Amino acid sequence: MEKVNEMAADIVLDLRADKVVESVKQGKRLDGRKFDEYRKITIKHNISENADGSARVTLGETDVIAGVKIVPGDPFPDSPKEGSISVGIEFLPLASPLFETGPPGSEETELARVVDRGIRESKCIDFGELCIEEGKKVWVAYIDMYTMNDDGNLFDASSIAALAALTQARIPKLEIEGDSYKIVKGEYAKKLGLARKPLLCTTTKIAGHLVNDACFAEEKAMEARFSVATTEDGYMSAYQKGGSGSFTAKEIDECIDLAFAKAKEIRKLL
Amino acid sequence: MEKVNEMAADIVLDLRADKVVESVKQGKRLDGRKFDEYRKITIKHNISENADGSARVTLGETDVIAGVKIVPGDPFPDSPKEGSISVGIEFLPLASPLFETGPPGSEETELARVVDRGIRESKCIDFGELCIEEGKKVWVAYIDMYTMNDDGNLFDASSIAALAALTQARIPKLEIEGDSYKIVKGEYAKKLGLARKPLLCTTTKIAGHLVNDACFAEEKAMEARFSVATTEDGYMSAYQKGGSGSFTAKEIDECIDLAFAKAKEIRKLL
Amino acid sequence: MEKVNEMAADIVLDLRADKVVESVKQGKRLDGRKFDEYRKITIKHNISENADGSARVTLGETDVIAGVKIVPGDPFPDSPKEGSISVGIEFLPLASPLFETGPPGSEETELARVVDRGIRESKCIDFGELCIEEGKKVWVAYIDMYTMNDDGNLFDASSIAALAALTQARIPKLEIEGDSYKIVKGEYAKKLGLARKPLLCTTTKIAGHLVNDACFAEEKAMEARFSVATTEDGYMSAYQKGGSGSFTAKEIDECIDLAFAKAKEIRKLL
Amino acid sequence: MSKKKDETIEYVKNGKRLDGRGLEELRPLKIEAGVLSRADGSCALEWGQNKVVAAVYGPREALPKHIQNPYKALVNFQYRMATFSVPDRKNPRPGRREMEISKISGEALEKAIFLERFPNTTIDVFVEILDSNAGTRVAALAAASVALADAGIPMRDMVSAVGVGKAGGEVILDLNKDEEDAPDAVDIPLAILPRTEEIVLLQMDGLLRPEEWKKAIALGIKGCKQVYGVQKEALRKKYLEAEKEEAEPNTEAAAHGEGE
Amino acid sequence: MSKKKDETIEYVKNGKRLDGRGLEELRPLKIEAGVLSRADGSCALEWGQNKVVAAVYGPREALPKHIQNPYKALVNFQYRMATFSVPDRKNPRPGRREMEISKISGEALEKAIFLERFPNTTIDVFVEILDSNAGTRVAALAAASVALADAGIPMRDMVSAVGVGKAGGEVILDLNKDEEDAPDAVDIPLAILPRTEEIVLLQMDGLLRPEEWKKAIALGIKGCKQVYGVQKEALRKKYLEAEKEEAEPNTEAAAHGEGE
Amino acid sequence: MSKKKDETIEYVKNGKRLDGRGLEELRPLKIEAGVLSRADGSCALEWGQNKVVAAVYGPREALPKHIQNPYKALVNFQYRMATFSVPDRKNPRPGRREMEISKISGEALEKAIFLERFPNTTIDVFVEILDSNAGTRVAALAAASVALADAGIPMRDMVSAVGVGKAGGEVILDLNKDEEDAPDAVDIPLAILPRTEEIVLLQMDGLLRPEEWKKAIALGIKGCKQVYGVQKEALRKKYLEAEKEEAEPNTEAAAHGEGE
Repeated sequence: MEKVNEMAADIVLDLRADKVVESVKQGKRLDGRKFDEYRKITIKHNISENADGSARVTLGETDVIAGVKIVPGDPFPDSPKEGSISVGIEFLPLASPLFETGPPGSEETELARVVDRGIRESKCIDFGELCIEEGKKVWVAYIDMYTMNDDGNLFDASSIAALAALTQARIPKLEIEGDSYKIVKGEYAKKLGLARKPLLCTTTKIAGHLVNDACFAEEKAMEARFSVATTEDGYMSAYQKGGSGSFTAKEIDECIDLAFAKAKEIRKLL
Repeated sequence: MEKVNEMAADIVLDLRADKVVESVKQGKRLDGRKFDEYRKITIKHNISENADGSARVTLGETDVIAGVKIVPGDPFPDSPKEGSISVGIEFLPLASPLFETGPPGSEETELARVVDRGIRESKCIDFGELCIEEGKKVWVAYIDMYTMNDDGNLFDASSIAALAALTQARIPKLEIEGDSYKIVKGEYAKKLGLARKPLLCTTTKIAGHLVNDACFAEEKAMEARFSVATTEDGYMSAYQKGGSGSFTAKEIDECIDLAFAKAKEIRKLL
Repeated sequence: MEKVNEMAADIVLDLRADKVVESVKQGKRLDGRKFDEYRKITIKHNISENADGSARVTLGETDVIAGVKIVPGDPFPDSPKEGSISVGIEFLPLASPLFETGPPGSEETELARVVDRGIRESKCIDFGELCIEEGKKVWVAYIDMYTMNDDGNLFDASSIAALAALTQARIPKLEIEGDSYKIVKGEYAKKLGLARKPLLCTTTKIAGHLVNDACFAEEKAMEARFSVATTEDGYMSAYQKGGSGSFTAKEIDECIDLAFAKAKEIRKLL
Repeated sequence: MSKKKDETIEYVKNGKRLDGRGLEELRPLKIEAGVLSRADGSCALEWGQNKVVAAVYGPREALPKHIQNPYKALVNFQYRMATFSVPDRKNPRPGRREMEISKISGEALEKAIFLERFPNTTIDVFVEILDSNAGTRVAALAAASVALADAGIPMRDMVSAVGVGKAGGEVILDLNKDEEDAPDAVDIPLAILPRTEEIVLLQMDGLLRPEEWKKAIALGIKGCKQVYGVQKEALRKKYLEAEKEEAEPNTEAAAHGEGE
Repeated sequence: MSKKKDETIEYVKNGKRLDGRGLEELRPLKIEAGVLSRADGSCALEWGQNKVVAAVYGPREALPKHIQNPYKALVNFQYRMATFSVPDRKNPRPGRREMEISKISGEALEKAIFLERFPNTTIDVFVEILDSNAGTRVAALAAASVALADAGIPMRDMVSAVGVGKAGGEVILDLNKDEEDAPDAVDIPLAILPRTEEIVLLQMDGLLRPEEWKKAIALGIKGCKQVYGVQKEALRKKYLEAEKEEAEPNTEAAAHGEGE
Repeated sequence: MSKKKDETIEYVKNGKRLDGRGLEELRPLKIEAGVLSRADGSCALEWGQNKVVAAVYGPREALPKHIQNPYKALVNFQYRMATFSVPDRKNPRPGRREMEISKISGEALEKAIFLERFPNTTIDVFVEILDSNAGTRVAALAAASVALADAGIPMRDMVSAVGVGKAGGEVILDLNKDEEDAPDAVDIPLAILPRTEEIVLLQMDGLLRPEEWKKAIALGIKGCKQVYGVQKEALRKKYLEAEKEEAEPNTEAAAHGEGE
């Protein structure tokens, strides 16, 4: 209940980061997990009736919500027969003392675009199936994610939440009257089919070690992170390296192996 | 002509607020008015030829302008046969040393939305009459208000100005050519009919007393305010409580009685 | 490589401005030019294949790029048979330590609008020729300029760059399919015709003297500037006075004479 | 904006409403305090279909400095709706409605908090609507009030809130969306300090007669007190759990305690 | 943007213009100083159909501090049009045109004011256009200049402004909207310090020959001086009234004097 | 967004690509250092059709102060595309793609710079794309790295970058736009510190198998080293010229030297 001084908060974060580094150097994580061990994952489906698909995912205390709305929209001129997806995230200020209200910052933009690419490039959604009328109207699936509590690894939590929401998503029923379209509220034509289940797994590098599912304190101590989206049929659909540090090619290979292994486990929960 | 220090200005406001409170406690207002007495109200119609209806209203030295533009627009998907209204206000920096340029703040938004509800919910405008072609084109009446001088009670001044502008408003003449519409400049089809004349009356609570038409200094001293939009046929169409203080249910009843009585007087000036 | 203190930078600018004034009072410019002498002008055409016309112009070390994109757009309701132009400039922060990222400021807006008027009012572009289908689709020529290096006189450099880009500009080939239009990528229907070649010439007033093509240091020392757009057939299509100082009517006449003379020389380079 | 109204629906029949409730009956209300670890206080609330999460941070230094009040804490209330929480996808940018609700909800909390104890600070209250079906602003305020208490902010009283109004000619408590869309619908969001019955938030839209208002306010105050009961219970439960945790300290929780 | 031009209109016939004016005749101009109580200085101006209100605040501390100039006051000019002041509703957000006019109008005032007496301050000049019919920027500048004087800001001279230009082949003073839409229209907003005839604002658009310009500038300066006469008269009137008020002090006015 | 893909094209035929290049061949690459006088360091780069200008300012005081890091300099990277640099006119406002590229490109440079020597400062890196044909982000990063060296910023190593990926079933170096639009296209922007082969930027999109990745990374590192050669050569050339200039001082250059 004391007035928190920002500088004081920074110092606390620095001290915790030091402890994380010390611990990792000794082969341990502060919370006792193994380097490649995820925190407990929970997935709760259909958390919002107004959404066409939704889910809430926790990784330990990290807590993210995703909801899908499938809406008639205009096709892009160069793909008149294809619908599309749009992925966004908002780092809600209720999730962390460090988040502020405002237009999306570069961290939110990066996260949303990486989750987007993981889904889009995996071709798990058949954009052709989202066509309503060629060149006129297509379905656009908006996947919007919100942080509820940030205890680290928002990338993976968001990716799981987005995929969990998509697995539930249904395409609304549409009434076509002449050249106008009207959604029939609360009725659905069919489920949104998913040909694959791409999931992002992020490995951080802390004190030269590769560590999965970093909690908030570990993220403050990390040099860099590398995220890989993998599918159940052995493909990768997105990479993203972030942070000021570097990886060797060998480390990247290890990250890829970890990503395939971890995604396989998580996919079972969906 | 001296450089005004902001802190100094704040202190002056605080001192004046103290004087207001002292005075009200003794049953008096600084300018000699009775607690339920409005300042002199003037209404000037048609102050802008380019507007489709306009008015300038003063409450003492408080000075607000409203103008109406009636423009063809797209209907909302769920009411294809209905036009609509849009109400906005801008606290122009010429009206007060405390107003700054910028996008609408929460005070402007609150005021505009309360005036909007008072009009809209009274059903004084028949939105069905604003239909041009079902599902294609409807009239949208934009009611835009601007503060010229803020000496308090902008809510009531704006509400009167908006209604006065609406009473004058005319719907432009429209030429329909195929599927495009063109306004005939300077010609009008008919007056915008008003079935009722909803007016907002605001009562402030100062030192536990209910006071109408607070001037700027009184607003600085108020605990809370309560606004009620009333119609000539005995309805209320909007309430809004504002400020950090509270009202008892009994006080709200008094505010309602005051609102009906005061609106009746003001309506005569329109 | 030292940390530049902003105040220190300001003082350096002030000192240089003082030197400029001293020198001009003695009838000389710091770089040895005559008062009406332009720096070396280079014009490089077609610097971007993706543009429909482009050019890079240097005036001494001042360096500006202009590119044209000609895009199908909606006509204005009051000119259904006419296309239009849109002129913008961005003061890129790579061009000067004084430029910051952000939405266009008043200096960028002024510059773009003056260049726009010089072109538009000269009637060098036949807007009627930019009509695709009356009332439905017209060509809009976007002329976007970017500063690369600011060593003064961005007005004239931008005007030359815009005109140079326009002289190269071609209208894309269009495929009309039913009521939709599609640009054929990389193919062109014809050149954008230019009936005149309006060019802006700016004269600054420094220590009471009229000086052309002011470099950055001279601009810091100037009282005011006056820009005139002239055509090869003896018309003026835009004026703009800027800066806190003033001109006499006689000085304006001299500025006009200079503008005609200088534009004639520059036009040869196009 | 303009609502599509079905004129043929009977909103109240034999004292029962469309969803089977009595005229003075709340939709099911569930409140849980202390659901987020990073926030200083938090609350999850479900009220019929409405689903709300609230978090409180502060009192913390108000920044930038020029907004600080040397006499009291500021209350910064942010009511926001998730894009998918409404029938038609909401634009992600905060709209005018959210701005207005945020303003008056913050003002409604001010009277309840001992603001004068925390000069120059801000108490940030963030509420996110995850699902909605009429009455989200009063749900948000009820949740925010619990989150404030959970954060240990010293308060005069809870703020308890409910919607009251009219549909199908009857004054009813806690309108749902179908009722809000009635041709004669009147919606009155109300919040009070339950111990003194002081009104701290009050809005209305619709066409209402003064005599209907008298019924509505009485019913509304009754409803607020029911909500107050659920709020208190949620805090009691959290307090008991906290006591239990203190008895059996949990290292995992300690490891994540840096934000508090 | 592009104007619809009627090629058949005779803009000048027997020395008379469409609205009956002579070539060198201003539209009716009315100026009143000191019309707003909160501002330090203000002015209402009607010029033909144009209706303008100007207010001045300052010199007051320029904020944020990093914009302050230690040698002189800044002039912050804001020209804005009400949404309903033009034939087609204007977007409420300030546009590029308003931004440009604000910039050059502020610069036009700088030479007239003893800015060096008020370092680190800003002089804020706000002008709102309530109704328009060509020539609003010169109307705004003329009104602003009177408001500055009304605020007691020490000035070298007034700034007097007028539009001059061409329509139907003739050089004319103070173009109205019909004339501005002529096929050969040239519009030249001009502002001068009337005592020295120094030009502080000058723009032009249209196709103009240098010999036409010579006629136009002479006519423009003449026009500015007429405007100057009306400006002076407005200030004289205000000054006389102020003297009268001082003689018979008015408690009501005193009660509202806190802003000055 | 979604690319139009022609399924019938043979992207590789007899070891040659559509534009005649071999599988492991870069497009022509030209780099020039020190091209802008106002910037502290700058670079012009042409890579196939891609045309890039980079400028560096700093280290200079980071403002506003609260963003300063007392332990090291910040890297502020801004990647932007000119509206006319792409087939369809780009909206002039920076988009999400530009924001993401700016973020990861700044991070990619951090490891290369001795940031800890310049606490509380920012190193601003601005890159403008004037023309584009796939691979602009690696072009931007390569140009930025040369501009940093040109600005005299002390660095551990260059950052060398290239695109690698897949089209028509083959792993290839430096994809052009036609190849990026292949039905099976995979695009992998890569940047390394060439001396240690540490990877500082790595992205991928498309459907890729781990075994293809092994080929791609080996080829990518090879490609980065080719780029490194051209970067070094550009700096050597600039350095020689600078030496020459010092020998024969040039008054004109001195007159414009205030920015450095």
